[in-house]
Amino acid sequence: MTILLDKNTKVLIQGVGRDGSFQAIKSIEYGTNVVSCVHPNRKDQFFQEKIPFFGSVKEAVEKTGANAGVIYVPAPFAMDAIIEQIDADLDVCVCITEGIPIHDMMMIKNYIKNKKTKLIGPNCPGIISPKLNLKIGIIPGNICNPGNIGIVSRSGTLTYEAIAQISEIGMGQSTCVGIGGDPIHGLSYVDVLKMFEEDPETKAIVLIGEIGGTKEQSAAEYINNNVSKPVIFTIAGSTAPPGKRMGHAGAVINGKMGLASEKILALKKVGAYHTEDLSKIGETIKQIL
Amino acid sequence: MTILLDKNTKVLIQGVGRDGSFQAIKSIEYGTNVVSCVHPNRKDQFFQEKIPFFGSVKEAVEKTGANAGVIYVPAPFAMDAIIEQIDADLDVCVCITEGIPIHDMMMIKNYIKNKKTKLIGPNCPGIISPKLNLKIGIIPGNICNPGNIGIVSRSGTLTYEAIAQISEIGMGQSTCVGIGGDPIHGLSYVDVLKMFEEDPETKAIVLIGEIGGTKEQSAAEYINNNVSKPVIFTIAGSTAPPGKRMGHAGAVINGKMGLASEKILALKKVGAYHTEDLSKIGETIKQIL
Amino acid sequence: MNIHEYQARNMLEKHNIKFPKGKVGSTPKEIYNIAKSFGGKVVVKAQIHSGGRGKAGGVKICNSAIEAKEFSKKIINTRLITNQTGPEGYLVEKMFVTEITDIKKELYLSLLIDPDSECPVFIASLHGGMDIEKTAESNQAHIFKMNCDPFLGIKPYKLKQFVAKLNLPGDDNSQIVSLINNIYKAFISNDCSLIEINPLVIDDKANLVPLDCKITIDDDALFRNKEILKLRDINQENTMETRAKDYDLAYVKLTGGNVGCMVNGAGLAMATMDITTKSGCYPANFLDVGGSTDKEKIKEAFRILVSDKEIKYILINLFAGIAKADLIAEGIVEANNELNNKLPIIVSMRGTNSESGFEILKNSNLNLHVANNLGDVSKLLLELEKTK
Amino acid sequence: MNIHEYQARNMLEKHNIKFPKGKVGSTPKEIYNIAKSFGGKVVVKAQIHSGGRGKAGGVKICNSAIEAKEFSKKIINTRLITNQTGPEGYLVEKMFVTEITDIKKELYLSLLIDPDSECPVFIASLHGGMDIEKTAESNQAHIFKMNCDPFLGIKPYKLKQFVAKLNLPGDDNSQIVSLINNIYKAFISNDCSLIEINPLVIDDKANLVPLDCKITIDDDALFRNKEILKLRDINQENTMETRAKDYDLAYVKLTGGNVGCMVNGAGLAMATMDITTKSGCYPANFLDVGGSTDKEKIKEAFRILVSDKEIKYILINLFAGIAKADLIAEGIVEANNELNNKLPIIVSMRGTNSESGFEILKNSNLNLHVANNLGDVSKLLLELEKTK
Repeated sequence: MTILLDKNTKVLIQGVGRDGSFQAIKSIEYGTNVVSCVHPNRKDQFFQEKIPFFGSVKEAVEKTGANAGVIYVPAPFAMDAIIEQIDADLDVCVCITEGIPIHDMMMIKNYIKNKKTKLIGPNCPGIISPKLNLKIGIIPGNICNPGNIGIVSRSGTLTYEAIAQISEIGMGQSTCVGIGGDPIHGLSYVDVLKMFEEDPETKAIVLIGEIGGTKEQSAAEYINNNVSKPVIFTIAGSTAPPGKRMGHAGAVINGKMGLASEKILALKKVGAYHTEDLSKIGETIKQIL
Repeated sequence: MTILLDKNTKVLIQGVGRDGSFQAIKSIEYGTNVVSCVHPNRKDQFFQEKIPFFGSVKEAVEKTGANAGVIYVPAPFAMDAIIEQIDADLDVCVCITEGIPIHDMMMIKNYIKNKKTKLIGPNCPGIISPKLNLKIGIIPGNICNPGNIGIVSRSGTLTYEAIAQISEIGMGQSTCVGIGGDPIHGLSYVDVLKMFEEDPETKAIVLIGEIGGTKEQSAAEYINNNVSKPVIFTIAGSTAPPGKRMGHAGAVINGKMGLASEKILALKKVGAYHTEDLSKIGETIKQIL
Repeated sequence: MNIHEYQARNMLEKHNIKFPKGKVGSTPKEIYNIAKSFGGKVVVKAQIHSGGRGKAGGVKICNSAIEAKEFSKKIINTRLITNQTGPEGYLVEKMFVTEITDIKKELYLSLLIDPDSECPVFIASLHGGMDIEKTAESNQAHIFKMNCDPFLGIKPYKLKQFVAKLNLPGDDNSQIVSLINNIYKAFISNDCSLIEINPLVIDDKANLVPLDCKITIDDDALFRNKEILKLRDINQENTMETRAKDYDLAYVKLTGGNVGCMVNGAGLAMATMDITTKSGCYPANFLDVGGSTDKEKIKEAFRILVSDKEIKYILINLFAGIAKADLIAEGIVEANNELNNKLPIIVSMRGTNSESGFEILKNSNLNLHVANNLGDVSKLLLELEKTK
Repeated sequence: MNIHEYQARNMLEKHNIKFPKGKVGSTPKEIYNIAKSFGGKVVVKAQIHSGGRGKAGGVKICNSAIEAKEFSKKIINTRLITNQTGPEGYLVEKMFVTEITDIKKELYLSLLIDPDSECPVFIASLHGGMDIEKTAESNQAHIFKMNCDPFLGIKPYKLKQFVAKLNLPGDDNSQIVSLINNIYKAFISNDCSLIEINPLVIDDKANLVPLDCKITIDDDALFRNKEILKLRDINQENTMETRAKDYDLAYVKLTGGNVGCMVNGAGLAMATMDITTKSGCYPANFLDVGGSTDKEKIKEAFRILVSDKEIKYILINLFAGIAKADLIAEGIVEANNELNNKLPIIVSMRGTNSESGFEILKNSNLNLHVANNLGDVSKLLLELEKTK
């Protein structure tokens, strides 16, 4: 088993520009069942000579049974793409796009309430399930190993780092979910922690946080009341100055709660294992399990 | 049993101006458990020397356990009152107010999706359950009789007419619901028909329609597939000219579907009993049951 | 509330919608000057609150300023009767002059609130200039709809699909896309219930040009649109309807009736019309005195009824809910005395305080015929008709 | 993006918010003239993108136009250092002159997007003029919040409760209610992430007067706010940060560092800073070259790094996802050669195309120190520090 994806997952791709098409090919090579692409002006064409284009998400769903979508379209058009995927009742919508206005994300999060679709991201690397050879997004497949560690993270590259270290110690990942670096995003730590807790294949959870906001504190609260599995965590940005946006729109220390030290404190308090040195995630997991 | 209301229904009143307070007193006399009133500037006062005022719906709910609300505030403020009652998670919100802008109702109907509250109205006479001596709104209690006929209607006064005729022939009403005369309103015919179908106490249903829109046609479709109980209906406005608003904002014949004849046809087709002469509702029921 | 074409244009122009050059005038001389300033060849259109002006002779392509002047002389201050106005027609006080557009193709575009989907819906048709109802019946395949989201507005992905169906000339659909977005903004910011551009034409330079437009404002939202309320033209309304509106009464004059009806509740008022018709009489009006009614309103309602010289009987049918029957009765008696009315009055009155209401009526000098229920109303009307 | 106080005022004035009379000037002479036209007694405020101006001596109440001139002479074209600017301070190029307000009470009011409740939130405090963070810590009971609905906006019933808590003088709260509604409109129509009125004062006539305001615009929304983008003042930015922004690189200069960091991914970039610090070195910057990166961007990133004279080592840490390691490697080699850089470069590179990336680096003449993993980075930095 795995979370969010399963062997019936059929993926449609929205946005096959330079990056999108490169990543689409990587996904297909990895084993993902990519069934269709969406582009209003490329109807009746084929991506890589085999994957059909459709004029709308709805049509792609009707014709190819797609139940998950990934979005690589530029930020000004990303909101519309997300809304279109929500309207087509996809199970999962993964938005890789970075730099979506926060007002747009606010609208999207209110719109998606009680809809069927689960949104991952934006500004995220997506999801990967090594056992299924299935990924939606840009996490490099070659560093993964099927296994029992679930990863949930606000940072893309730190997710890769954690994956690589886990694989290097001979262990593997159940599912890895990048929830994105924007202050307002789809699935939260709490949503993913809940899924990992319920997933029999996941034995331990790696949580990767960073400065800004209070989402790590919410995660801590949830872990305290609802998570029985061991949680290993790291928080990036202990040395970041306050008030400056550190790349991610969400990584700004505004107020005490946004400090790495506060987040570390909150998570330690509820029994999560802290990896102070990022390079020792693998080691820490080995010690615990 | 009854629909929408039960013996645990505790009512709060928003808007105790001339009409609101008159109707509040009538409701209390009828037996309704009115527990609180809401007015931002009348905190710590009492209505009729016994029912406490609160500054907000939330506070009234917390302090008095109100689970249903009725709104008599003027149209410009009605949307806000409805939203406040929805936000306070009331089970039922009955809005009597007439003349709410249609743009406001459009917003409200989108806002209420997947919320707990069931909205009745606006521009409606409310709900009455004679057996429970319980009413929310302005339906005169003295014409009612406990019984087995459910009434659902777009028109207030026609509801009274139907009630009176049913009582005159010695029968009675299970619950009467005025869904309101506005083109966009809360519970629809279909919603109420579903409740009546499921309510063991209701043996037959009177549906009162009028010109404009296609809601009677939707009701017909629903009856055809889902309602086993006899439905007696009447449609007002056979002699109304097209294009003119006949009082109710929803009572305008715009296009063929809005004609009384079309609605009568649709309902007859699915086996509902037509009372052509409004004065013979009672008689018709007597014949059928 | 309806507004004139020239007012609707102004409203849309504020939202960046471009029309052919145009100006309104009230006298043949003004029309002449406008036409001359536009180069002579112009379209002159009667400004009334009704469609069907073209077929009724209210719109003309004039080849010179003099022709424009002559045409306006013929129309201004007459009552224009179209297939939508009823036999009285509407008074033409103003005419609108626009420059000529070279029409290659005519489309239809409108935005309204659809009560079924409970959202704003755009409707487009490939056949402009025609009655949309007729196109809908005869050529469903040429009509397209797009639902908007009350919270998000127009969804770009839907708009792309919608405009693609119109198959417009040119590489992109930027003109129609911005027109639609601007119509939406105008619709939302002015509490419209309808904006209709008919025809929307493609001219000889492949430009999209709105030729005529109609806007209806939600009456219930006028309280917060004071500027729009100023556009109201009471000369386009029935006098009695205007009086009724001032007292917040819902009144509609019906042609050829002989029974003046006064009812509370829209549904009951319609049902009363239906019953009257069944009895062989004809309702002279729809009149709903409303829920929250007071004595002054009732008196005015009675005055309006009686001012209709066509009526022979007055039918009062009340089932008081919010309204209180005794107050209504007092109003009726006072108005009846004030007007010294002798016409027979059939009264059915039930609900809140109806006992005391009847008491008041009976103790007055009304030419009163009491109906105990709705069935009685028919009978009494029939009897009165027989004995006349 | 931050804008100056006078620009923020302009933006809010467009949304019907009234401020005391005020005008911006760039020279002591201009300041003198403005002050004179305001009657002499004025407040003169340095315009920089930072708070804490008052305590830092950048704001002064001047009793005459001459005093205003003298004060501005002292400040204009100097760098003002406040507790929020860092040691370099910000260049004062303009000063803002306003008339004096008689202050009876100072409040605080702001609107921002709260990532937790995912909606716009108004925050008010009974203690204006102060740092809201400090009030929040010391006097929680004097801070009030109101959530808005992204779709419905401000809910009137909530607003009523919110303003009641502020306990303002006067019968109604109409001034604060309209101020709040106008702030909301400005916030939504300009893609703001913050509007702050601090202090918001009650003057001697019980009027509500916004004395100072700060607006932050969402950087990610500047693509659709071209007019606002024109307000950008690059003299208020670090030169390197400005250069980085032009290439869409996320760069933050850090004081006192000796390791120039170039990383892809914000999280990894922060973690790299953390690791650098642990090794006893200090990061000279945060630099995320981003996901969708190309050779030109990498070259510019390298140039920016090397232009920082404080750095002794370059640390490149890449885990390629969208970005391709080989392209990045090519960019590094080209930039290194172009700049003839000799500084040691520690490189950790994994992910998409990382094998070919390393190939490219190894075949170049870089002063290269290869780290096989993140642990190696620390070790290599320690070694380099020892051997220096």
